[in-house]
Amino acid sequence: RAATPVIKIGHVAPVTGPMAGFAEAQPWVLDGIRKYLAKGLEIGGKTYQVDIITKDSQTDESRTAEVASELILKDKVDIITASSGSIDTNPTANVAELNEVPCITTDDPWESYYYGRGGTATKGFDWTYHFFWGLDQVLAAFIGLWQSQDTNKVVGTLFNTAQDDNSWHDAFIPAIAKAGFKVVDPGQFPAFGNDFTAQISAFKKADVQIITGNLFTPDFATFWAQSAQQGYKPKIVTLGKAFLFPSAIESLGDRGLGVTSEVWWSPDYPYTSSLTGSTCRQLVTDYEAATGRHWTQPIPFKHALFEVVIDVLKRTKDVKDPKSILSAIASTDLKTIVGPVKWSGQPVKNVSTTPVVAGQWQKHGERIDIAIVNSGLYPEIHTTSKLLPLG
Amino acid sequence: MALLEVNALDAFYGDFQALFGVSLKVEEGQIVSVIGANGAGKSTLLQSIAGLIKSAPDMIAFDGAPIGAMRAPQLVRQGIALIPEGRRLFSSLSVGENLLVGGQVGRPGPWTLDRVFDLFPNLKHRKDQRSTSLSGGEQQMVAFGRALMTNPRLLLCDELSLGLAPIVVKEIFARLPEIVREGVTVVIVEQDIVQALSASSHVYCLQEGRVTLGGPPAQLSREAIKAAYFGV
Amino acid sequence: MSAILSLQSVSKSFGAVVVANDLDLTLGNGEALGMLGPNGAGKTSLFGIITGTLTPNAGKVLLDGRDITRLSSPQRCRLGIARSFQVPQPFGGMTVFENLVVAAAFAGGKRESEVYQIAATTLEECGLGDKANRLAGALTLLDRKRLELARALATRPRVLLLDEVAGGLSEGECEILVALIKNIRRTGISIIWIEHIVHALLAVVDRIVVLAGGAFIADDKPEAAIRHPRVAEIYMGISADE
Amino acid sequence: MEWVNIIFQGVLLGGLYALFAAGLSLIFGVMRLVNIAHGDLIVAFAYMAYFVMAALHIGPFTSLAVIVPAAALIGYGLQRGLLNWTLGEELPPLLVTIGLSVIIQNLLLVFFTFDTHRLHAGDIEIASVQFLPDLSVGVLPLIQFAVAVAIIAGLQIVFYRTALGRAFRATSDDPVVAQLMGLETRHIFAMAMALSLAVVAVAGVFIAIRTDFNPFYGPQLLIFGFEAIIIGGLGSLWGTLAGGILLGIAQALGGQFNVGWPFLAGHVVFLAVLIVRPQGLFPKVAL
Amino acid sequence: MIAAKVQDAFSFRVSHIDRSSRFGLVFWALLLILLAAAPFWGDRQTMRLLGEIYSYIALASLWNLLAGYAGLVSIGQQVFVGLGGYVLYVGALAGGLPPLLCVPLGGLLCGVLAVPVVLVLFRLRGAYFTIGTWVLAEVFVQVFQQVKAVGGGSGISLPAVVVKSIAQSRDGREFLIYWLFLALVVAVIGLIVTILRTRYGLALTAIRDNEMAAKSNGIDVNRTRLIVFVAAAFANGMAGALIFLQKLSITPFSAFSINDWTMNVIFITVIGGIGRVEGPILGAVIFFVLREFLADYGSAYLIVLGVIAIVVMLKARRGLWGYVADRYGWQLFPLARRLERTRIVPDAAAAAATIEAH
Ligand SMILES: Nc1ncnc2c1ncn2[C@@H]1O[C@H](COP(=O)(O)OP(=O)(O)OP(=O)(O)O)[C@@H](O)[C@H]1O
Ligand SMILES: Nc1ncnc2c1ncn2[C@@H]1O[C@H](COP(=O)(O)OP(=O)(O)OP(=O)(O)O)[C@@H](O)[C@H]1O
Ligand SMILES: [Mg+2]
Ligand SMILES: [Mg+2]
Repeated sequence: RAATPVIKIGHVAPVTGPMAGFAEAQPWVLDGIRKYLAKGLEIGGKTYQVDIITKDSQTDESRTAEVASELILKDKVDIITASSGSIDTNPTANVAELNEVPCITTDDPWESYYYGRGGTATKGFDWTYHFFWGLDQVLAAFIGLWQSQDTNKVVGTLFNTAQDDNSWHDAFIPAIAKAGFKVVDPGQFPAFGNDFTAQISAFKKADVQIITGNLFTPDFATFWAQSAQQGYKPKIVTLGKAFLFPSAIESLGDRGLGVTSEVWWSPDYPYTSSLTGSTCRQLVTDYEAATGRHWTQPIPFKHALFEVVIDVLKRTKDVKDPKSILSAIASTDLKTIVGPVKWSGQPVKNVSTTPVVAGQWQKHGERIDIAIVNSGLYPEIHTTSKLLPLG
Repeated sequence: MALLEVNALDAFYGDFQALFGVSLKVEEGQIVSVIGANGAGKSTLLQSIAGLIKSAPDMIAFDGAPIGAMRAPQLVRQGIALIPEGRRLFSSLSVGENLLVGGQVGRPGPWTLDRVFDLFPNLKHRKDQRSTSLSGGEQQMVAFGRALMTNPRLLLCDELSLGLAPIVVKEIFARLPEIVREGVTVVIVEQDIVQALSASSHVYCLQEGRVTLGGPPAQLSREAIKAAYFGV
Repeated sequence: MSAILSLQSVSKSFGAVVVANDLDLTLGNGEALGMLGPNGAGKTSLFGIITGTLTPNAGKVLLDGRDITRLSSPQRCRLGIARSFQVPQPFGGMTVFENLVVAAAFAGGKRESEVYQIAATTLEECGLGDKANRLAGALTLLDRKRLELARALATRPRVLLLDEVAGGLSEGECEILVALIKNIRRTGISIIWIEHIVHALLAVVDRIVVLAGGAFIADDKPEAAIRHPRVAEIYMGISADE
Repeated sequence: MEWVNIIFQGVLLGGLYALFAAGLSLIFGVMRLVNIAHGDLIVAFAYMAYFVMAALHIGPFTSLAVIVPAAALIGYGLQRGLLNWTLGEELPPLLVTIGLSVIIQNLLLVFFTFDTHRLHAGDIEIASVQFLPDLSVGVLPLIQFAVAVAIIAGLQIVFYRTALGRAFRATSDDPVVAQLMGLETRHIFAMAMALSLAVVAVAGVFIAIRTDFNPFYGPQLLIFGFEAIIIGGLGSLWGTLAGGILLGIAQALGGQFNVGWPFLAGHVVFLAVLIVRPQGLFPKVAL
Repeated sequence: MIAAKVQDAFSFRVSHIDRSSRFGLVFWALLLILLAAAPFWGDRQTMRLLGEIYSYIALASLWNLLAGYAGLVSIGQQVFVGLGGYVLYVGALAGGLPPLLCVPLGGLLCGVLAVPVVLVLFRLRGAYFTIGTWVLAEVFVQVFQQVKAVGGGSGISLPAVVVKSIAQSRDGREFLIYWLFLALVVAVIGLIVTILRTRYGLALTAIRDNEMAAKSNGIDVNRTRLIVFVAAAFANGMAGALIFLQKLSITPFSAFSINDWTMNVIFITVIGGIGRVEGPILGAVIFFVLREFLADYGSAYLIVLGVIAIVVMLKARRGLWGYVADRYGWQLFPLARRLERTRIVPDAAAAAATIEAH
């Protein structure tokens, strides 16, 4: 009797390097997926053994391209996946496109993924698909948040020059202005700076009451301390990326309470896993029980990525034919733990968007958690608290 | 008891043997010279005594104690100083500081900064000058003074007169008795045989790593020395 | 005898130390000139000025009547000025032979075979033949001095500047060296030789200059120069009648 | 007024650069050892402070009482056990410290993950002094600057006025002859490294109060440290301070001109200084 | 004694080659044939891995030329790798040029740019030079982050169509790129061996050993170093263009990555043997073998690499190849310059010298 046929899924993520936090929960997530796949996957009446091969990109574009090529050329994976920032998603997708291997990625704002790879409004990609939220959605949530408060409507921006910051910057500035706010943009600056005097004095001069942008946490922490030293205090701080992880907020101490951020997902989301049937709340409880760590937002996305892949494989007619997998991807319509995934051509050919709202870090007893304070474009996601004043 | 006794000393550079069973004795208060052609092993001998090259413990005895296995800094504390071939001053230190480094081991004795300046008055004006800016002769004086500052009982001098104007050579050799009177025993390595013979009370001749001749200069004929020197 | 090299009104000082004060010097074509002077007089510094490693504060250096003051050391080397260093400066990581190949190759645009020819014969001349393939860094003092001389010769110089090549040599070795330098002389190379071993100098040179206090206090036939009263007093350390 | 503020902040930042350059400058001067792992050691000591603070429930400044001696011991051990064996040529110490740098970064990553940390000094972090109506300066940067100046003054005295300093310099010139003067060279080098890392520990704690750190934060600190040293001139600790301040001002002014340019402005000033004065502003030692 | 010897006559020849380098030549020739045929015996992954190894051998050999021979310890060579890469992307995307034409263009631009770079950096000595190169590389990182035309900090991607335009078939494209990498490494090593066999090779060693003496012996120190630096920049630029042709995306951080293009290269050179042509080749093989086994352990791999580099530096300063070569006198490239002399009978003295150089 012939051995069970094998399907190989490749996965690239930053296990080490500056983005390692995004892949921190990867072992736990994959553990769950592998358990699900332990008995094999039945496709078209035939049972396949499914191997997930992971590679560490070390948060380095070059390394990502290398390992992605290795997965494709050496391990000969049938489908390749990547997550956690454009450093991982873009080179992986590029290599897949060149080698004509189906590729699904997530956890990177789609504009960075799509335009960063040279996609245009009319011309997309053949082999590579992505699901995540986009900046318009984030902006809707952010602006909604600000409009609900009483401010002078002067917004100061803090954007780095790295990674996906260009797309953030270019999307934010006009959109904020269009919504009737005055924008004070001191310009983009390199990450991990240690002196924000120039920005602070610009904000002071223009009486900026709302700070927004996209920063690494250390940069914000430095900015925040120097603001205090130099006598500057805005009313609202709403940043991307900086406030993603609870550890980041903890390291800010009490002065980190009340900052607002995009929320990709929360235990209060109304979705369930297509694999395990687990609710969002359940996923968080399981994770925290198993690891003793505070849940983080990338966890469900990694789970959802494999939900999608497994769903695609199940629907594939001939799993050894890449084109067949590709058409299964294109026809995906799945309700995952992060929301529905469906490549319908909106906003562009290769992208399916997931919900994103605005949230605030609040302390309840000893535990800090992110509360949803503005639903943005997603009324089905309920706010869980109203906006509290900045710590 | 002799101050320094070298017993059947062998020395190696990797696989290459530079000294073969060299034995010699230096009595307290003597000036002993070691002569020999280039590459005979004179510097190697001095470096072995001073602890820069390690030997078996018993091969070298100082004041009766075996010191062959000791390292240079320990031996300086015991009173053995070496003026290395080629001066080798501390280039980023001033002249005065070079001398002070010599005094840093803190051995008691007659040699102080002022005594060294008395011996070489030239140096006094150059006290704060960078040592690299001195001429060769001036540098040799600093090297000499620096070794004296350790207040040695045994002073080993490698090629003292190298590159010095005749007047300086004369002067240094003229000072030797004075230094000996202060309680320093001196071993000099010299190319200038005439100078060496006239200054010392005992001479050893080295040839290709072996002692070929030894004795008070007066008892050695010029022919014997030549023979010992060149091996003819 | 026409001049091959000359210094015109050269001045040089290091802070308060004056090593040359409006100095003039002429080296005749084919001449062997000895230079004496107390330690620190500035003899080595003069070589530096001639070869271009030191820049004079004022004055000119002429080779064949051409002003070379602004030329770099490599350029001067290629014009035929070679020097040996007081403290030997071998290329320690290369073999003795390769040291000479460098000198022979870069001093003038020669073909490879010519370069090897020069290097090999110079090696023999200077008694380093059997050490050709040794690393220069591991040589004894005598051999390093020989190498200094050989390397200078391998540039096929017209003017050879020797800085204390006999220092540290035994009497016998010194005699050999003197014979060698005499041979070099015979080939028509002009020489300036700084040496504290006066008798070695006397055996070779035509003329001796004595540098002290930034000026030449004597410039004469060898025997006469060292008997010059000032020289006897401040350099030889003997009174005139001794 | 705005400019006064900018320059003032630049000067204070420069003090910080000088502080972490000082230890580097010291061993560079003494051993010609280009310690590529210096920045990573700063970060390592910041981690050490973090855990000491948590374990003993003390503040960052008190933790120095534990960290500084520990750092000195580590420095002594590191030099005697490893770096002493690399000295003599230019490349081995460079390459060994590159290796060390990679090892430290990844060990920190393995043990402490990529989470960023910061040392919390309490309210002093945000305390400020109002010098002029428009010039409000953080107390912490002022303290950092004062400490930097004091440490550099101390090092300068040790280096140029004491027997230990003379021994440092002599050993750096010629270790063999230093032995002939009775100096235990291995010990002397180890002392220099101990002193260097003691200073590094102070720098590490101050930096970790100012900004977050993570296992990969070291190289960035290192490049500023080197720039400060080289601008100032090798061997001169006051030069290092001046270099640090110049670098801080350049970055502040550059940032004011265009927020994208602070580091660039620092680098450009560094290169410009070197074009004009390759030996740095106040060199004490020829390279 | 010396005087007597002058009269003696010797015949001599200079040999570049000995038994080991004769063996070496055969070895390299066979290896080259084997590797050139890789498309016919290896699969895609093998070819890709070999291509990557070649690129690292090329980079490490160039670094070795600078640090091990010319005494120029640079930790800023990533500038040229990155620039080469950017030239390819800009040339192909904005200029619409064929990607393969952009490879030599990348080299050319780097070579040209190296001249002013060097004029600044050559004012620095020793460790200052090293730090200077690093700072200069950082300048590029900072500047490219601000240039929106090349995507700023986010960088740009090379669309698959551009790469596919290289050749009609997928095999054709992959073979061509593989052979280009092979040609690159052969050219780089060939260039280095050639330089070392000429007088300029000796000049480099002389400068490294003693700069003042080198000048006094007619060597124009700065010009010699300039030539080597510019040549290395040129080759680094070509390598960079080829490397980024494979990566499909470029950002200032990946382009000017000190870890990828300098630290790894230093590890390779150090472990293999600095100051030996064979060193980087051996080093790269070791580096990649380790990577194949350990890369999945992330940090552990880097820690092991660091430990190995340190141990090699402490126990075998000239690297693994240096250790072997010193021990057994091996040399796989004909680079020696041994003088072989035989005494000839006095009457034949006149026609003494014959030169025979291989
Ligand atoms: N560091 C070294 N490595 C290898 N061999 C050496 C080393 N130092 C000296 N030798 C060899 O040891 C032998 C003795 O050398 P040494 O320096 O002791 O001679 P010397 O009598 O002092 O000669 P010189 O008068 O030239 O100073 C020589 O053959 C020399 O080549
Ligand atoms: N770079 C320098 N900086 C300052 N002073 C210097 C420098 N070089 C030489 N000197 C000074 O110039 C004087 C002449 O030095 P030089 O080496 O030319 O003397 P010299 O005549 O060759 O002596 P010797 O016979 O001892 O070799 C010395 O007093 C020395 O202190
Ligand atoms: Mg000797
Ligand atoms: Mg001199």
